[in-house]
Amino acid sequence: MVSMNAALCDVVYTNLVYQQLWTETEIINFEDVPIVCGKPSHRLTNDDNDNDADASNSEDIPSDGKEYVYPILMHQYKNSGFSMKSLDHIFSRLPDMIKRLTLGIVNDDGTVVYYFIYKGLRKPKKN
Amino acid sequence: MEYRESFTKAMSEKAKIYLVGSNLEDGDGDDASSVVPVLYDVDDIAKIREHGVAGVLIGTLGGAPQQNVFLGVPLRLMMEEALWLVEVGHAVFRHVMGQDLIKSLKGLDGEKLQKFKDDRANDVAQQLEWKRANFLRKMKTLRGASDVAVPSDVINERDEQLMKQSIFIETKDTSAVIEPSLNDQTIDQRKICEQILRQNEKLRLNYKVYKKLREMGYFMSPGARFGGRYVAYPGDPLRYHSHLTVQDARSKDEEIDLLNMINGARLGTSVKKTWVLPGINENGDAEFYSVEWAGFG
Amino acid sequence: MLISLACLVTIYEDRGRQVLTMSKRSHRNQLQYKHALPIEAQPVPSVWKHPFQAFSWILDWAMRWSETRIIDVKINQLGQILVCDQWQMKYLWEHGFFGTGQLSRSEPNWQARTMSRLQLNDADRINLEHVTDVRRRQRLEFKKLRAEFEAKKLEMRQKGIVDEQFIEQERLFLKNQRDKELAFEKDSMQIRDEDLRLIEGKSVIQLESLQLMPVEAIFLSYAVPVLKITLQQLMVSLVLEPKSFQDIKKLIHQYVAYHHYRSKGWCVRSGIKFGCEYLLYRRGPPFQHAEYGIMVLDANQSNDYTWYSSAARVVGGAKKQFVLCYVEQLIPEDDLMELWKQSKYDELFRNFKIHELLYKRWVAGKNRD
Amino acid sequence: MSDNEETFNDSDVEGDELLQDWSLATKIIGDNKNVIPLRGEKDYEPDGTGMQGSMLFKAKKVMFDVLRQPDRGTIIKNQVKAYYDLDLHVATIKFPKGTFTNTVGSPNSDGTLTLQFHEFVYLVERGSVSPIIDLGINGEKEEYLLSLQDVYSFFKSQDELDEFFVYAYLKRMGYIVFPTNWKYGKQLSVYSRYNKGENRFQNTYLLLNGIFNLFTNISYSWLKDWATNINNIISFHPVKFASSGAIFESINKTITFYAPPKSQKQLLESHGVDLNAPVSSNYKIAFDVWKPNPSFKKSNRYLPDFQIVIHNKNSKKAEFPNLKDFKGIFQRLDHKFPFINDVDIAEEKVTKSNKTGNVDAQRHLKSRRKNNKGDKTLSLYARKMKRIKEGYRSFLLAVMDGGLVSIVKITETDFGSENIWYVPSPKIVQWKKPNQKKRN
Repeated sequence: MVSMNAALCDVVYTNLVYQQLWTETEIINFEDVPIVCGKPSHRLTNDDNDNDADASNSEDIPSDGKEYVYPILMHQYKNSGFSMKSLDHIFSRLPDMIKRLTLGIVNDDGTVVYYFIYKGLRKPKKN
Repeated sequence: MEYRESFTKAMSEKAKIYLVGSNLEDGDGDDASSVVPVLYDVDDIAKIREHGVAGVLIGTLGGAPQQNVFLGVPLRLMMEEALWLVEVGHAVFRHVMGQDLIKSLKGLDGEKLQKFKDDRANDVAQQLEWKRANFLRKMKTLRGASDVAVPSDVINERDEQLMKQSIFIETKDTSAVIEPSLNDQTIDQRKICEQILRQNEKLRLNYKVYKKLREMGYFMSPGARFGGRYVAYPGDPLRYHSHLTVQDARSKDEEIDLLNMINGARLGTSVKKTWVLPGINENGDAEFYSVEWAGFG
Repeated sequence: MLISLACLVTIYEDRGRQVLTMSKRSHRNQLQYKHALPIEAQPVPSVWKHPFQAFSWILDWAMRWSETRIIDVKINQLGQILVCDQWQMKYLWEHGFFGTGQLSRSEPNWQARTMSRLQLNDADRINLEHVTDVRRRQRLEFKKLRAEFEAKKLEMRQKGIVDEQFIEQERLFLKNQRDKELAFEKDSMQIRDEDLRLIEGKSVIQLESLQLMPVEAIFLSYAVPVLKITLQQLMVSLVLEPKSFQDIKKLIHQYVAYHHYRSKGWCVRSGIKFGCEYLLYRRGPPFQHAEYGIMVLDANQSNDYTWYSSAARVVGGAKKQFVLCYVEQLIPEDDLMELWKQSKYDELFRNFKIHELLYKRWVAGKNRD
Repeated sequence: MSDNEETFNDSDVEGDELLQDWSLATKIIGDNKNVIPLRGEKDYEPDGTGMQGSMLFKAKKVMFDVLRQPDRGTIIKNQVKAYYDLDLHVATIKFPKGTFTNTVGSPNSDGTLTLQFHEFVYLVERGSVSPIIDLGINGEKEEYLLSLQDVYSFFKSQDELDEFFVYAYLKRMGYIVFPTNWKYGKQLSVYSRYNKGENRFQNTYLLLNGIFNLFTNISYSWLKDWATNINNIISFHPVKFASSGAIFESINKTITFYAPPKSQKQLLESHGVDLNAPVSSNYKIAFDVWKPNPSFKKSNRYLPDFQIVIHNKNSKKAEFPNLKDFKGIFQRLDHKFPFINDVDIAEEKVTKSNKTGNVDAQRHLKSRRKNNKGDKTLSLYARKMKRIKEGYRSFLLAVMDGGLVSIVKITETDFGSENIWYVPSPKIVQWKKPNQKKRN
């Protein structure tokens, strides 16, 4: 199971570094929760521009520009077993300053897709 | 000013929510959760709006019956909205079956029935009076003060007939008999709520989510069009964009359909709404996670 | 707002395509992707002009007989089915658009993209050593000139001369040099440390493999057997020991639907980007956008309406038709399970039936005439 | 009527995001142009400013002013009284007048008009009829004018209320709507050509079909093994193919698929067979729907353009239809199937020229082929694509969510029957192979 997690992290790591061109990327284990952490090559499109800062949401956006990616495997023909409990567990292991988790969903079609997850309610971006 | 007055009056009483479409007294046999909560009184509709419940207008607008954009009374509520209003004490449930209505109509003594007739006759008389006055005013201005050949305060037979023919017969929104006949009928509000919730597990879970969001200040409306149970607005939907597409409530260890989450969040991104996953924890409280497309990958 | 989603998608689909004029591109595509499947047909010439021609045809035919199962696949511990050989990756992509480059959107072109990002394949190729070399020589030149300036300044100072003009000259020189250096750095490349690990001589090492969806792999070992792995080996590696039909049901459903569309001539690719199972292309991604988004369902399946409506809106927002593809099983589950255990996959697949429904939003105001 | 309002109303996104400016409702009430101009943008969220507050106050005031207008009803001269009958749950108009009678109600022999309950409520809401109940106190006629609320209290179930809402929704858009299986007058049936006086044919057909099924069921079991064995022998060897089509031909028989009825004949066959099959009644076809047409005659109805099924997504009882439910609905459909003419005509032509050997017909066909020669392959391909995209039988599914309705069109389609593989043109086939063929 652990080696499987490691392999999954490797897939996401490689994808982030060499397809998404992230920098300062590393794999960190928060106890039993492996996280690929790094800096996107450019501001993520979902964030608001600095000059149009959305005050109510801005505290959710990491100040050091780092994102925390949790890898998860998704098979077309298997259940993921992923639930809100899994999310509770992941967030319970992360330091409090991390408000935003990115799910890196590794599909069996060869792609990785990324989704932001916030605990609680989050408003959509303004524009 | 007139608006403000009626507004204050409306706020002072509980709104009346009528449960349509089923026989509640049937007890457990019937599905109490499939009654439809409906409001007819515009004052009541205005009042619950101040409490954060907008509802959906479902009636044809008499003056503009050829479109579906602007609809009129009655107002239909989601069951969650109705339950919350009643539970918090902003509204009361009423339940009247058609046959009971007729019974109470037939049971009216002659005096009361006569009163209804008189009211109608009064209304007609008032309209006629108003029309006469109007007519005369017009005549005067038309003919000028100098014309004395025809007395200006006489309306001939034909005109009188036309005026009578043009009197407007209105179908009123609210009933003149239901409320008075129910006033003394005491319904155990808590019992109805329990009865409704008992029979529908999904509603029971979703109601916790609705309640939590409502207490956080959100207005909710039915969300199937956006792929959710609710669409949540940060204020009155008349003025504000919706922010959240809230999914059906689930227990926290229920598996998340990732494909569904992916298209939900994708859709959310394109319509500027966060995709919200509500779960009910062991204590029965609603908790949330918000999901949005990261914008890459 | 859905339009913006569609635009987004268009941009993605367009990215990485060669910029060619339409007709040129389409002609080139016709040639490059003329085979819809990785088995090439060998047309019988209509006229035999020469006995040797017949001989050569038969020889060719026989040669190819022996080389059908030609693609190596590797299945890693995550269950990813990978093709790593350069030629084989290209071959599968060009013969029916099978697989996805693990570091690309679809076509495995990561290596070429990276080469061009690092400017390693320009006509006047600047390789890394060259860059460092130039930079070093520049630096040396600069130091030399600056030393000359320093010497001259010292000399003037010793003579007690303050030449404003000269100081200005020096300032300009230094600024000029810095600009030059910055400019060089800027447009030569932004090479990250991570990229240095990739460079090997004048090229970039290949990090990318072509990943096949399980259903693609099944198709390529069963229907058009070009993978070296046998169907049985593959199935066992996908699902080790199914206890009941439930464990393999979804895989079989997915495959049956996949095979159905592939065998009718559609190019079938993953629909994950649009929240559905498959996308159907007439010929393939380089030719036109996908026309259909397919959701595969069990015949008895019923979801909440929101499940259908959100999928339909994402697919519809990208201007594709939304199709519910129901898979019905024709014999009891125990019998199906028995077929699986006996590795009678062909018979297994034949006991399913496809039903299709188009699902489309209907607008009252647009259907009156 | 302009399309404007509908594009807003049904385009969910815009409908939600744009301000519903009720001051415009007052405009459409005033003149009858029914043009709804563009609406403004909403705000992101409450910002606590007085300015925003007063804008919201104004918006609400306008809305409630419109709602308070006493505009449901008629002047005495035009008044039409509809008498509700509690026992029959219908209403009767004793002296029907007005244009609405063309598309509403069932006329009786005594000149009165019977309104079904949904028709009654709809006309009351429009203000076209006055809802009356005759209390009949002490044997004396006692007319009482009901309110809208009184009328709503006669709804018997959520389903009935939902049906009414869908009915009114379509009526407001100008459609002509009657309940499916409405008993009044005559209505064409897709199946009527065969049903009328041809029952014998149908029975014979059913009998033959039964025998055939019996035979195939028996024979299938032993044929199946044979077929499988042969298939196992021939199919999974590296077969050589002389054309790319042949590759597809070799693999496209594996998965069976359902082909929906595509001609009048096939429709009858599927309908006829299914007359014996148990019909799932969970999803009743609620209404027949016709596009607006001033010359519509309710006593002699042509085939409806659409049929509609209603699903309340929040009802505890209802589930979204699964495949079996869909099949049940399709089997019972009886409306204008736009695909029939095209397919039938094409088929008839072929059988005609084949059977009769009519020289003229064949010559005609030949000359037509000749004319089409230029784009023959292309148009054949395009026709296949069109058939898949347009599909065959269809119905509307109205999904109720609270008081909102979304309508979905569900259509049978058939990818299986249309082979669309690409056949390279001779020019390309002859093109020399690129170097890639040579492996390292």
